[in-house]
Amino acid sequence: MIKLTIDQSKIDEARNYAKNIVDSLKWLLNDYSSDTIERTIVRLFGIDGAIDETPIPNLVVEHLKEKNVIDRGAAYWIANSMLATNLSAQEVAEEISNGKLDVTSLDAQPDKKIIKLIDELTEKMLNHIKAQKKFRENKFEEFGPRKKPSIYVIVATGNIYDDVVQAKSAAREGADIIAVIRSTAQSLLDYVPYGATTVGFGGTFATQENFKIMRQGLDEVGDELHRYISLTNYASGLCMPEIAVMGAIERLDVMLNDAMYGILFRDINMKRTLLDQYFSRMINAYAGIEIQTGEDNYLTTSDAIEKAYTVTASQLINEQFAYVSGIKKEKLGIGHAFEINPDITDSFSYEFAHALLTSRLFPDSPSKYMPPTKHATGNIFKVYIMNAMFNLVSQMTNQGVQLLGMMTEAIHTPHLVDRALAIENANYVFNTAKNFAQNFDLLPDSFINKRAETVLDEARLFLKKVSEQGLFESMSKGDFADIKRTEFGGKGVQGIFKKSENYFNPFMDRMKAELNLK
Amino acid sequence: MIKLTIDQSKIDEARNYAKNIVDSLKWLLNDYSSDTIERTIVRLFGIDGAIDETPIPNLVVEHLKEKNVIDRGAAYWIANSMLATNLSAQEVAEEISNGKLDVTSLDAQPDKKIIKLIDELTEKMLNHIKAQKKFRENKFEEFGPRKKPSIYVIVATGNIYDDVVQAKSAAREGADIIAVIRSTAQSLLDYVPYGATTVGFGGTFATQENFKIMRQGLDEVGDELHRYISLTNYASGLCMPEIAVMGAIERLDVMLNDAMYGILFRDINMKRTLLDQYFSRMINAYAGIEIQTGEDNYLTTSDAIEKAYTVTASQLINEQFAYVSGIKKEKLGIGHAFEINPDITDSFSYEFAHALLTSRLFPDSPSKYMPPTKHATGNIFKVYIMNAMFNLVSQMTNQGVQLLGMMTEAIHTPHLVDRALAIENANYVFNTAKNFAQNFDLLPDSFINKRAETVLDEARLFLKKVSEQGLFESMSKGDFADIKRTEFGGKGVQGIFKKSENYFNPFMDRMKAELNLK
Amino acid sequence: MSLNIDPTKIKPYGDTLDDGRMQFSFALPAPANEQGKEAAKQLLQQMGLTEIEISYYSDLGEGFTHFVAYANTNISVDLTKIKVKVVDTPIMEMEENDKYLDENYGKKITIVGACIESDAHTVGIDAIMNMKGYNHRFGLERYRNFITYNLGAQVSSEELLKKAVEVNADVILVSQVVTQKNIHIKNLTKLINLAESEGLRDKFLFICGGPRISHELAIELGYDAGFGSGSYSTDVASFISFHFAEKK
Amino acid sequence: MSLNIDPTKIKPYGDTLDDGRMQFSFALPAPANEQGKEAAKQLLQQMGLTEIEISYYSDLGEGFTHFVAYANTNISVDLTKIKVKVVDTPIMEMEENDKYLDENYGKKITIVGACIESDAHTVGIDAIMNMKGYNHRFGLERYRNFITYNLGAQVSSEELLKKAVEVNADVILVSQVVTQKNIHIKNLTKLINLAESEGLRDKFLFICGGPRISHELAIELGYDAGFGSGSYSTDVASFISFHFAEKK
Ligand code: B12
Ligand code: B12
Ligand SMILES: Cc1ncc(COP(=O)(O)O)c(C=O)c1O
Ligand SMILES: Cc1ncc(COP(=O)(O)O)c(C=O)c1O
Repeated sequence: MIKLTIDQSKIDEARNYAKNIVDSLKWLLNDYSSDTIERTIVRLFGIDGAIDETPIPNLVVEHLKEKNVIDRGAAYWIANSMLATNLSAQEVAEEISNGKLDVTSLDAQPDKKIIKLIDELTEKMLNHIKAQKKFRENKFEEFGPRKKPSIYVIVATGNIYDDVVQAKSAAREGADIIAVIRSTAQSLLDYVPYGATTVGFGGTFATQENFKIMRQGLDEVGDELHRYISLTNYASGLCMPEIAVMGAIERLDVMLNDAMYGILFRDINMKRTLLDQYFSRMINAYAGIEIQTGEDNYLTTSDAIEKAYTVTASQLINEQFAYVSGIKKEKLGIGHAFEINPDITDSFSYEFAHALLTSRLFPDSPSKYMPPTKHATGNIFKVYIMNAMFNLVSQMTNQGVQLLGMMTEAIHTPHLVDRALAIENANYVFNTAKNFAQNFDLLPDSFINKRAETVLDEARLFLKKVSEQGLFESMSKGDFADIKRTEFGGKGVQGIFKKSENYFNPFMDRMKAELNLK
Repeated sequence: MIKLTIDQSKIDEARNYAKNIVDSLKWLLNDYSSDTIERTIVRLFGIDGAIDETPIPNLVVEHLKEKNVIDRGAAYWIANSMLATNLSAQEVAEEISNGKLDVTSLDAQPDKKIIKLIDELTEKMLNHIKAQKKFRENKFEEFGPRKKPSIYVIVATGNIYDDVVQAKSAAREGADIIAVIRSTAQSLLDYVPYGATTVGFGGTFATQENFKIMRQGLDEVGDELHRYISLTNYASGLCMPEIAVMGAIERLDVMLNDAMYGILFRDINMKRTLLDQYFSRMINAYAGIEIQTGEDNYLTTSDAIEKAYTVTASQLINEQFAYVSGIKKEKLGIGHAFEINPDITDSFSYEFAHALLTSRLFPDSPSKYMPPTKHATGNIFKVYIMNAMFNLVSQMTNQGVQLLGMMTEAIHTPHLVDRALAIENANYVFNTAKNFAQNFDLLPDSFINKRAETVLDEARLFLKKVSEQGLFESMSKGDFADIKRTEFGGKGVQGIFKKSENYFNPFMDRMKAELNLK
Repeated sequence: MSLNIDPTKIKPYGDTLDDGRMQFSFALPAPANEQGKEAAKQLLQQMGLTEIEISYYSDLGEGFTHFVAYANTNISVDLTKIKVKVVDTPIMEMEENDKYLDENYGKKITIVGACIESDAHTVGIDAIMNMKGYNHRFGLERYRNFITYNLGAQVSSEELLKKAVEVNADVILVSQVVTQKNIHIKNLTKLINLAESEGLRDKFLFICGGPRISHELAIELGYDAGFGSGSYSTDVASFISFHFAEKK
Repeated sequence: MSLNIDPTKIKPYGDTLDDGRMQFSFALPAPANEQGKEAAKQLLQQMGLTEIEISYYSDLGEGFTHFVAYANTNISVDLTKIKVKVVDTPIMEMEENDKYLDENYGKKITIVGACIESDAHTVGIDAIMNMKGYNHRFGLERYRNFITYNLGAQVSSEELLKKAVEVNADVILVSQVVTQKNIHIKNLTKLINLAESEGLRDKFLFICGGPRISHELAIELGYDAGFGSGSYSTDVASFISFHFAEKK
C-alpha cells in the first residue's frame, strides 16, 4: 500500500492549532448575524420572488434595517406580522416590499402564538429539506454509491438551457457530478438573482430557478442511466447561507463552501464571511449536502511548491469550521490542486506527495482535487496529457472527487467536445491504473515521503503562528496568500450586526439540535 | 527500488533452453552460405552500382550461381579475376555484369597471391568501418551519451529529402534516434535498390545513398545541437547482411535485426533467415552498431496478454543468436511492446509487469520499447494519452529506447506535427516523473510481480518444449505466433547453399577473430 | 427543455447552438512569431472562418511552425438531404444465423477471403473469418453453414479469383487496410475489373472491408457490400445469409 | 538539401511539401453514424477541402457527435505580403536598464498598473510588476529607476486614471485576461476613450497586455504598445526606457 510514514503527533498538533483558531472565534459565531443570514430566514419561511429585479428577501431585510429592528431577527418580525395581519408569509413579505407594510407599526403578538407559528413554518420547510435529503439517499440506495474518484465536470455556457444539454451529455459520458459555474463575480452581489437566466458571463447565474431546471434535467438523465447524477454550485460570496438554502430546497448534492475564500479572494469582510459560512454550512449539513473547500485558489496566484503548506493549513482550518457547523467527515470535500509548473523535474512526485498528504490528513473525507489550470497553455495536446497525469495521481492516491481538467483550459470555458474528451481521459486512466498503487510500498526515506512531511511541518508551524496571534491579526498581516485584509475593511461589512437579547433564528436552533451541536 | 522478486534459477533455466535451441543450429551457421551473404562480400570489396535497376552485386552473384561455382564463395572468384585480368574489383564486377567476363574461364592464380590480395582489400574496408565506429564513439565522447530512455521516432514520407527535413526537425525537438521506415515490403526484395529515392510507399527505400543523405543531415543538425543523433534502419528481409554492411559503411548506429521476423512475418525460408541474420549481426557487432529485435510483431497479431510469453521466449532466443554473432549486451536492443487493449481494467499494471520483466531479464541491454499501435483508433486525443501512459511505464521501468507512439497511428504515417507532439509528450512525462519509481518498493506478492513471474514461467515451459523438439519442428507446428513455416518452404529458399571445402569468406573470418568468436 | 436544432441547417457546436466553432491544428512553413501567426490567421480567413483565435504556436525547426486554432464557420449542412447507403439487414448471432440458413436456405455457403495485392494487414480479415473471431464474436469459420478459405496476406487478384473458381465459391471477401495514395481503391478496382473481364462478376457475391471502407464506397466500386471499422463477423454473416436465402 | 518552399504561396504541411493537410475536431448536431459522417464530410467540402478523411466519430449524447478529421486545403498565403507591427526595441536586462536610464534619462519613471473593469486576473500584471517577477525576471517594482503602483484587480477605468493623475504617472499598464465575447476590447476601448475625453491621452504612455493582446491590436485600439502571452517585465521595461530616453 502506498502510505505515508508520518509522525501522527505532528498531525494532531497541527489539527489542534486549527481547532484553537476556530474556537477563539466562537464569540463571533454566537453573538452576531448578517443581512444574508436574515434573508435566508426569510427564504426559509417560503418567501420568494423579486420586484424590479430586487429579490423580495432583500427588500424585507432592507426594511428591517431601515426600521432599525433587524437585531431581533427577521423570524420574529415576519411571524408577528403574519399574526397581526392574518396574511401568509409571502403576502407579508410582498406588502413590506411594496412599502405598504411597516412591521414596527403592528402590535406585538403574544410570544406563545409567535413561537407556535414559527414552529409550524420551520417544521414545514425543514420537512421539505429532509424529504429532499431522503430522496437523494434513496436514489443512491437504488443506483449504488458515487464512484471514487468521482468525475466532476463544469458547465458554463451562461445559458441554463445550453447548460442542461451539456450536463446531460456529460452524464452520459460518465460524469458523476455536474457543477454549474457561476457568472463572473456573482459572489460580490449582495443578493441572489431571480428566475431562469440565459445570459451569463463566463458562467451561468446561480438562481433557485436555474437550480431547479438543472436538477430536473439531471434527474431525467440519471434515471435513464441508472446512476444518480449529483449537482453542485457555489455558496461562497455575500450570500452564502441563502444559496445554501436554495441548494437544500432544490436538492443540490454538493456545494463549494470555503470558510475563507470570500475574505482572501473576493475582499469580503472577514467577520461577514465567517458568520455567513457558519450558518450556510449548517444548512448544508442539515440537508446532507457535501461541502467542498477552495484551497486550489491559493495556487492560482502563488507558487504551488513554495506555498503548498498554505493549502494544508487552510484545509485544517476549513475542517474545524466545518465541524463547528455540524458537517460530517464523510461530507467534507477538502480542496487541493495539481498546479505545479510541469517543466519542473519530478513535478509529478511533488504533486503525488501533496495529494497523498491530503488523503492522509483526511482519510474519511471525499477530497476535491483540482486540475492543472495555471500552467495550461493553448497547446491543447500538452494540456490533455497533463490532465492524464493529474488523473493518475488521483487514482493512485485515492482522491474523492476529481474535478476534470479541460484541454482548452487556457482558451475558453469548456465546449461539449472538451468535456467529453476530459471524461474519456479520466475513464481511461482510472480504469487502466485501477489497482496500480496496490502493487507498491512507499519508502519512508523516499522523496515523496519526505516532501509530504516537509509540507506538513511548514503548515504546522504556520498554524501555530496563526493560533498564537489570532486569525484576524494574521490576515491583516498578509500571512495568507500574501493578501492583506483588515477586520473592518472589505465588502459587506455593513451587513453584520450584533444580535439583541431577544434575537430569534428558529431554523438555526432546530438544526443545531438535530445536528447535536451546542 | 521497483524490482521484481523472481527466482533467478527460473531465469537461468529459460535462458539455457534458448541457448540449447541456438546451439543446435551451429551446423547451419557454420556450413552454409546464401546469395545475400555472397553479395555482401562483393559489396565489402567496395563494389557498388546498378545496371538497369539491378544492383551489380546481384549480377555478380547470379553469374557465380549460373556457373555453379558459388560454393567456393564470391571472395575467391573476385580476387582470382582481379589478379588474372589486372582490373580493380569494381571493374571486374562490371565486366561480369555486362556479360563480358566469365570468371570460370580465367586461370586459377596462386593461392598465396589471392590471399594476399584479399587481405589487402579486407583490411581496407574493415578499416573504413572501424573508422566509422571510432567517429561515432568520438562524437558520443564529445557530446555525451544518448539519454535513457532514448527518444526514437520514425520518418516515412517516401521521399528521402522530405525525410531529412522531418528528421532534423525531430532532432531539434529532442529526438535521439531517427528511423527511416522502409517502403512497404522491401524485405521481400532479393536485392537492395540503388541510389537516392523519392517515391516510396508507406516508407522510403533503404538504399546506401539514402543512408548517406540522411547521415549527413543528422550529422549537421547534431553538431549544431551538440548531440549525436543516431540513425537506424531495418536489416530484416532477404538482404540482411547487405543492408547491415551498408549501415556499417554509412555509419548507421542502430539496426532492426531480428533473428526470426523474416520467417514468421514475411514467410522467408527459415534456414535463409537464420544464416543471413548470423552474418548480418556479426557485421553490426563489428561496426559497433546496436541491434534491435522485433518482438512487438507478435503482439500486432496476437493478444498481448495471452501471448505475452511468446515475446519473452523470442527475446531469449534473439539474445542467444546475438551472442553467437558477437553482439555485446550493451548493443542488444531487446524488443517488446505496449499493446494491451486499453479497455482492460488494470491494463497499465499488466504493461508495467511485462516491461519490468524485460528490464529484469536484460538489465545491461538497451531494451527497445514499442508503442500502442493495434488499439490506436482515429481518436487522436485518446491515442495521445495512451502514449503518455506508455512513456510513463518506460521511465519507471528503465527502458533503453522509447519508440514514440504517434497520435495519428491509426490514420497515416507521421506528419511533422504528430512527431513534434509525440516528442513533447515523451519529454514531459520523462521529466515530470524522472525519479518517481525510486520512491517505491514493489511488493513480492503484488499483481505485477506475480504477473511477471507467470509470463516467465510460460516462456520457460515454451522454450523447454522448443528446445526438446527443435526450432524447425516448432515452427512447422505453428508454435510461434500461430504461424506455420516449413524448413523447405518460404521465400529465398533457393538462395542457400552448402559451402565447399575451399569456401572462403575473409570478412567473416576477420570479424570472428576480432570479435573473439570461435 | 431542449435546444431548438434545425436539421436543415446544422452547424458545428462549441457551447452555444450554431456557434460554428471548430478546432484546427496544422503546420505552416512560416516563422514562429507574429508574422507566422498572421499567416495562419489569413489562411483560416480564406476558408471563410471568423472569430479566429490562434491559441498556440510552436517552432518545429527547419522553418516550420505548428499552430492550434479555434474559429467559427458559417457553413451549414442540410442533414435531411443526406441519404447514405448502408447495409441494413438485421444482425443475427451465430447460432441464429446457423438456424436461419438451415430453415431458409438448406445448403452450405462457400466463402473465400484474402487481403489482396500489396496489403499484408491480415488482422482485419482474420477478425472476420478466423475461428477465434473478434470482440466476443466467433469468425465465419465457426459457422455451421459456411465453408471458408482464408488465403491471408498479399494475395494477387488473379490468385484470389482462381481459388474462388476452384472451390466453387459463393462469396469473395476482400480486405484493404493500407490507404495511402488511395492504393485501396486501385486494388479493389483491379479485382472487380478482372472479375468482369473474366465473366466472373456475377458468379460471386463481392464484399470488401477495411478501416476506410464504407458500404457506399463499396457500391460505387461495383461491390455488393462494404464494411468499415468496427464491423463484426455477425454483420457480414447476416448480410450473406439474407442475401442467399432471399435470392433462393 | 532542403525543401523548395515558395514564400509567396505557403500552404499547410503534413508530410509532403504543399500537401495542405490539416487536422479538424468539432461537434455536430448529427447522428453518430454514416449519415452524420457524411454531414461532417460535406461541411468540410464546403470549406473547400479535399481528400477528406473522417478519422473518428463518437456519440456525445443529446443528438451530438464528435468528429475528428484530416483534409487538404488548396488555399495558400503570401508570407512576403504579411507585415505585422511588433515591439522592436532591443531587450535589456534589469541592471542594464537601470544603467541605461541613469545615463540616458536621469529621472525616475512613474508607472501605474491595473487589471481593469470586470477582470480579476491579476497574475499577469503581477508577473510584470511585482518585486518577485516571473520566470527569473524581476518585476518593474524592483527596477531602480521606476516608481510603481500596482492597483490590482477589477479597477474601474475612472479609478485608474484618477490614480495616474494623482501620482503624476508617466506610464499606464493595463491587463486584460478574460476575452469572452470580446470583453477585453470593450474594456480597453472604454479606458482610452475616457482618457481622450478627459484630455489625458497624451499625458501617459498607454500599454496593455494579456494572453490575447498583440502589439498590432494595441495600436489599433489606440494604445502605444501591447504585450501578449509569454512577455516579460524586461520587454515592457525596455520599451518604456527607450521611449522616454529617445523622447528626451
Ligand atoms: C498491425 C499493423 C501492422 C502489422 C500487420 C500484421 C498483420 N498480419 O496484419 C505489421 C507490423 C506487419 C504492419 C506493417 C505495415 N504497416 Co501497418 N498497421 C498495423 C496497425 C497498427 C493495426 C491494424 C490492425 O490490425 N487493426 C485491427 C483490425 C481488427 O482492424 P481493421 O484492419 O480495421 O479491420 C476491421 C474492419 O476494418 C473490418 N475489416 C477489415 N478487413 C475486412 C474485410 C472484410 C471482408 C470485412 C467484411 C471487414 C473487414 O473488420 C475488422 C474488424 O472490425 C495499423 C494502425 C492502426 N491502429 O490501425 C497500422 C497501419 C495500417 N499500417 C500502416 C503502414 C504504412 C504499414 C507499413 C506499410 C509500414 C512499413 N513501411 O513497413 C507495413 C506494410 C505492410 C503491408 N505490406 O501491408 C499504416 C497505413 C497508413 C495508411 N492509411 O495507408 C497504419 C495506419 C499505421 C500508420 N499510421 O502508419 N502493420
Ligand atoms: C488563475 C486563473 C484564475 C484565478 C485568477 C487569480 C488572480 N488573482 O489572477 C481565479 C480562480 C480567481 C479565476 C477566476 C475566473 N476565471 Co480564470 N483563469 C485563471 C487561469 C487558470 C490562469 C491565468 C493566469 O494566471 N495565467 C498566468 C499569467 C502569468 O499569464 P497571463 O495572464 O497571460 O499574463 C502574461 C501575459 O499575458 C502578459 N500580460 C498580462 N497582463 C499584462 C499587462 C501588461 C501591461 C503587460 C505588459 C503584459 C501583460 O504578461 C504575463 C506574463 O507573461 C486561466 C487559464 C489559463 N491557463 O490561462 C483562467 C481563465 C483566464 N479564467 C477564465 C474565466 C472564465 C474565469 C471566471 C470568469 C470563471 C468564473 N465564472 O468564475 C472567473 C472570473 C474572474 C474575473 N472576474 O475575472 C477563462 C477566460 C475565458 C476567456 N477566454 O475569456 C480562462 C481562460 C479559463 C477557462 N478556460 O475558462 N481565474
Ligand atoms: C471557493 C470558491 N468560491 C467561489 C468561486 C467563484 O465564484 P465567484 O467568481 O463568483 O467568486 C470560486 C472560484 O474558483 C471558488 O474557488
Ligand atoms: C523486425 C522488423 N523488420 C522489418 C520490418 C519492416 O520491414 P518490411 O515491411 O520491409 O518487412 C519490421 C516492421 O515492423 C520489423 O519489425
